[in-house]
Amino acid sequence: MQRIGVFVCHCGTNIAGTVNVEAVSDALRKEPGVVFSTNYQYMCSQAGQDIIKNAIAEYKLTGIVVCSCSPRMHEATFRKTAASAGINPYMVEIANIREQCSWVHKDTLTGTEKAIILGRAAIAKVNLNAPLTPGQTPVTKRALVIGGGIAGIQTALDIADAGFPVDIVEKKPTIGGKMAQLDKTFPTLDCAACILTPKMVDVAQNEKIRIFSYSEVTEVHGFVGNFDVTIKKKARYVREDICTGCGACTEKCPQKKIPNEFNLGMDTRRAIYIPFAQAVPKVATIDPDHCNMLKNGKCGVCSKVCTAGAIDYNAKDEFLTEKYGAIVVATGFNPIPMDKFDEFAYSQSKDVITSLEFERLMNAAGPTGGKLLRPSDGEHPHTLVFVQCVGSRCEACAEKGKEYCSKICCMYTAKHAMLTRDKYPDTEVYVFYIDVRTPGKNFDEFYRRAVEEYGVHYIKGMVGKVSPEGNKLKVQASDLIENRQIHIDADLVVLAAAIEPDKSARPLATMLTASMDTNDFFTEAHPKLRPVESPTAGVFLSGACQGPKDIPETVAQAGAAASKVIGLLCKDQLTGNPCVAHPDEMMCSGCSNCEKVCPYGAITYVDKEFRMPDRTTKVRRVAQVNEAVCQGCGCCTVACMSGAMDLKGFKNEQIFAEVDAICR
Amino acid sequence: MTNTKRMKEDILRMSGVNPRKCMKCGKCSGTCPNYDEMEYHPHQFVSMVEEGRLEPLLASKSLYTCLSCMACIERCPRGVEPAKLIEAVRLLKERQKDGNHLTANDIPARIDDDMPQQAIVTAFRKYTK
Amino acid sequence: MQKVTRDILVNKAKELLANGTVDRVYGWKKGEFAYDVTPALFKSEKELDEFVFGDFCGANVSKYLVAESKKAGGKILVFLKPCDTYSLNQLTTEHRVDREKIYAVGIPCEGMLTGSALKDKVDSVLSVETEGDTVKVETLYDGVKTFPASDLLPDRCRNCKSKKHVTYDELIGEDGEVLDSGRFDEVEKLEKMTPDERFAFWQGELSRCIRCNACRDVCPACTCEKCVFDNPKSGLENKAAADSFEEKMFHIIRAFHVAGRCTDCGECSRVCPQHIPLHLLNRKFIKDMNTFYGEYQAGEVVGNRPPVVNYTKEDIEPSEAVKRGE
Amino acid sequence: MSVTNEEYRPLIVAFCCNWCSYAGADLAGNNRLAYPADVKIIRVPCSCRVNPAFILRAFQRGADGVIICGCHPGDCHYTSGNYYTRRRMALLFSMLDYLGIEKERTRVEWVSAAEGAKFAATMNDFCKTVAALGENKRLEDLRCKK
Repeated sequence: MQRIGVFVCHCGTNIAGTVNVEAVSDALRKEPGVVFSTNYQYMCSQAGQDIIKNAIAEYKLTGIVVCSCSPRMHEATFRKTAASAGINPYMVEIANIREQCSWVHKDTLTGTEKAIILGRAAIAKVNLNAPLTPGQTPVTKRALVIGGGIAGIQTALDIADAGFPVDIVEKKPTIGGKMAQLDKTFPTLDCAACILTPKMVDVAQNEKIRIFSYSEVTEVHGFVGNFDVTIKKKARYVREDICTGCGACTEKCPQKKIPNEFNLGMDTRRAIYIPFAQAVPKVATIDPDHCNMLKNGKCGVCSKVCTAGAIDYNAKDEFLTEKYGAIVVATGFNPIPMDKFDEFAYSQSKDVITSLEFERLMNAAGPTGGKLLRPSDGEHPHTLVFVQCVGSRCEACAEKGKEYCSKICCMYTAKHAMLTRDKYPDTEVYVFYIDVRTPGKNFDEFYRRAVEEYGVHYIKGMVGKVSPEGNKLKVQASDLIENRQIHIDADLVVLAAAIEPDKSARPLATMLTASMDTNDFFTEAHPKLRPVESPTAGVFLSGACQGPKDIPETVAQAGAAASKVIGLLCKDQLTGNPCVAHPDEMMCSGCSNCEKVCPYGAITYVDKEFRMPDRTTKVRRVAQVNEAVCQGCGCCTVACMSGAMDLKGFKNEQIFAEVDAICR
Repeated sequence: MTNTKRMKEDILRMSGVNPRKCMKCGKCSGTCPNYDEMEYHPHQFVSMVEEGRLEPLLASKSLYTCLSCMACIERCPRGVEPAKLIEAVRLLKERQKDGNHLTANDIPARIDDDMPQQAIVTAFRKYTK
Repeated sequence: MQKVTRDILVNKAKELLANGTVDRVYGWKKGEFAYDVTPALFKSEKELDEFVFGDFCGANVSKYLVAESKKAGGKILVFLKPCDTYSLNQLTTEHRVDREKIYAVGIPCEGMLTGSALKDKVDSVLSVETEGDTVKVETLYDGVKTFPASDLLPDRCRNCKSKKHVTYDELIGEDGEVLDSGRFDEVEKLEKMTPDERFAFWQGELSRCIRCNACRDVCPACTCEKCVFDNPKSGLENKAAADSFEEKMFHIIRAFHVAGRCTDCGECSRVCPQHIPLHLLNRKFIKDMNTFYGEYQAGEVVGNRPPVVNYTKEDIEPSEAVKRGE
Repeated sequence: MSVTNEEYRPLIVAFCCNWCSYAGADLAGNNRLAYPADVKIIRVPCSCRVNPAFILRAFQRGADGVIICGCHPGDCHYTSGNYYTRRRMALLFSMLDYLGIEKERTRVEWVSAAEGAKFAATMNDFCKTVAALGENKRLEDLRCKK
């Protein structure tokens, strides 16, 4: 049986004005378990807290009920008071007789009556309270960043800057991501490589950062502060520690006709290759699907020309398991495939290209050395048509397009149009748009410059059909403002393809038990207030894996995610919320219903041996709650049929007791 | 309910189209192969029905110049299906023509062994208000 | 009525015992009367002499596998009617049975008669025989009486939801189809009543409850290690219902606990000694879940996620849900 | 509860989630927005903590109405708790209605921490509705009534 002390606060006249506090403390003195009851002007004041402390000592109290303002106001205060007097802070309950009683009821009689009932409910609950201790878990002071694009790079640099070691896992042979493929960046038109490659070098040279390129995450176990991650280092058949990146092998390899992914297949590379000149790490990689030596053992040229002796045809995939305290997802985006959009003839004509392909065509390091030439015949195009929203804002068929706005296309299309007109004033450039969306610093000014200074033809309307005829592309479109149908003979058509999350994101989300929306973008812990955290504790989001973003937004989010990671890694111990779910293993049936509703993946199952009354043992599947991950919502307790799962601090019997006390 | 409002409801019901889904991109009209023959174009049908400007549509030749090729249905990114809407306006117009060309009383006289019943039912629907 | 005979099943059992595929068999044994056939475990070829099969073998034996499949030993042979296979799948989904330890043989079912319906019609039954769709009953005092089989079919068979086996290792006879049954008609009829009529109806039905727990004990979805109603710590412990509230409480909570997991096998109503149409509670939940959240059949696929432990962002609001009938 | 009063007052149990609705109730207090004292609030971490058994128990012990308040769908502090609440309560309320129990006695409302006025208005409305229905007779334990 508890020894409960009841402390009724006047809160000046805030409570005492409507509630007869004397009557309340008198009535509650008669409740079961109550050994002391009093009232005082300001319970939260030093003098008020001293009354509580003295009563705890004098009456050997084990439970405290404070009838005062909202627990959201002073629950923490009174818990501290109790703790300083030597009783567990979770043995304190608050009856809210101010916000939910004296302030909303005018009549003293009803106010007093209700205050007594609320006090009774709190006493009934405290009678069943148990001391709770928050769990402490140590934190591994190392972070993992998944994805080595600009988002991952910035996050890693910021975390390393604070002194914590960081590993980057990148599935491609080099970090750099999509930004490395871009030519210029809006709205300032500085060259992407000029601002990105120094950061890539910083990453490579930072001794706190390790890069696992050409690697993937295959398994994630553990929880916030204590993740165990298995990383697969795919065999690249070239020893990273020895290769100097001289490139001799890539010039001598006889396999020349392999489409070059970096230039989106618009030129070719060898079977041993370095993706681009500023790659980090700058080491060669052998493409096992095309290498003669690996396929049939007949070649070995690269091994012969490599003076460093870095080639190793017998390399195998390596798996390593590392411990991390925090994980940042920065898996980025891809343009959606265009082959389903027959109306734009993307599959029929080489001269219908995506915007990312256009970036490579304009880039000095691209397949054409920066000259804008038609992919089909290498001629200089005179009439260019840009089509916006291809696959974006597309509700009609999910397998074709995406319902959301891809956000970056309006700006990069303006950039492309402007650059084309700037370099080649002899061209006519048409942009077909539905809306031009330019919220952002200097964005609208940029778009207007394309129209006003560079004379780009912006036409409100959509292209209905592109049909190749001879060496021209017949473009049929509507001009909604002039209410006419337009026919243009174009030389080059550029499609602003919608962007979608990288395909690796979905399996990764499953491994991390992080939630995703229907479009496979990661969801935030809170859409407004916790935009860079995932609902899974210890997992953070950076860049376009969370939603379409341009570079400045990505960098900002990367920094924000890094600061959250640093905040976590700074701690030596994580103090949990003690009000967590707790299964009674003797009653658990192992049905998995609780696991299904847990938003945090805090529940797992183990096969456990139980001793039966007849001294035999029986193996049963029972639920286990990871207290470091559980946030205490209690959803599992209702999903549990047998009532095996309960929530500490809000136990079934406590809530029943409150209901009973109120309905008595 | 005003006449226009009722007509609009009829059109929406017959077509099953929700013109509010339209985001005014004009891809339907960009696609339309008979654009120049049409006084009102597919996207205009959508927005005029939504705005309740039905009189000009009902009077327009466009009702008959639509080829019903369904290209606009195929291409619309929002799934609005303008051709169905045009068809519904056309149906409404047909049903408004003059009085009842065919009444229930006329039917028995027209039935003979060669006449498929389907044809009578169809005719009754087409020629009756 | 049944297309398969006892001999086919016994021969199959003997064959599987002999070749070591299984080492025990769950089937049915004769009861005290012709109509109270009970599930039983057979451990040898010899014991199979007592194996019976006929038109009263309605008991869903899948629940017995919860305990049996966790025991040591080899595989267990079990003969499952189409509706029983849904239960087995659901139990597999919830890790309550070890499917690897079970050798399920699907058998066709033409509907199983119930003893309770028979007892309502005649007294002192000596023997029962079916020929085609006619049931011939020999009684002690009234001689031989005949009934059409449909008179003795329980609701679950008259409104059979499926003749398809959703899981089996072997099949005897041909597999059937999922049927378009009228199993929600009765629920709809109740929904169309006024609240007062509904209250009177359920008051009349549930007040007969004697809290014998037969419905719970037979239910293949009620497999908790310890039922909340038996657990003093749950705050719901209630061994005997003292008044009309507690009868309702028990049945509402039980129906809620099996919601989304109930395969509508109808065992609860079959075993109720007070003839309370308990399946109408379960079917209400099934019908609501189907209309609110899309068609869902518990046990159709292993690993399915029941609607009560799932959600979409566009779900119906509770206030709309109760208005729907108006 | 005694029913000898000249005026009948219903007993209402309100389950409020800690993050939105309980804070909404506090805000109603801060703004002195009156609602009847018949409403007694029980604080739960999330509306998804409310077990149907709690609701039935309240009715058993003499409550005349039970209301569950949670964050607006999409705003749950625990991301998905109130979505489960919505399903569970839709099914439970529909079942209670099916058993002939007045559907006006149970309600789910989404009240955010900023909606003090909505909280007060909701409670006023709910009290009025339940008071009009009178005492809960269809779902009570007769032994609890004196």
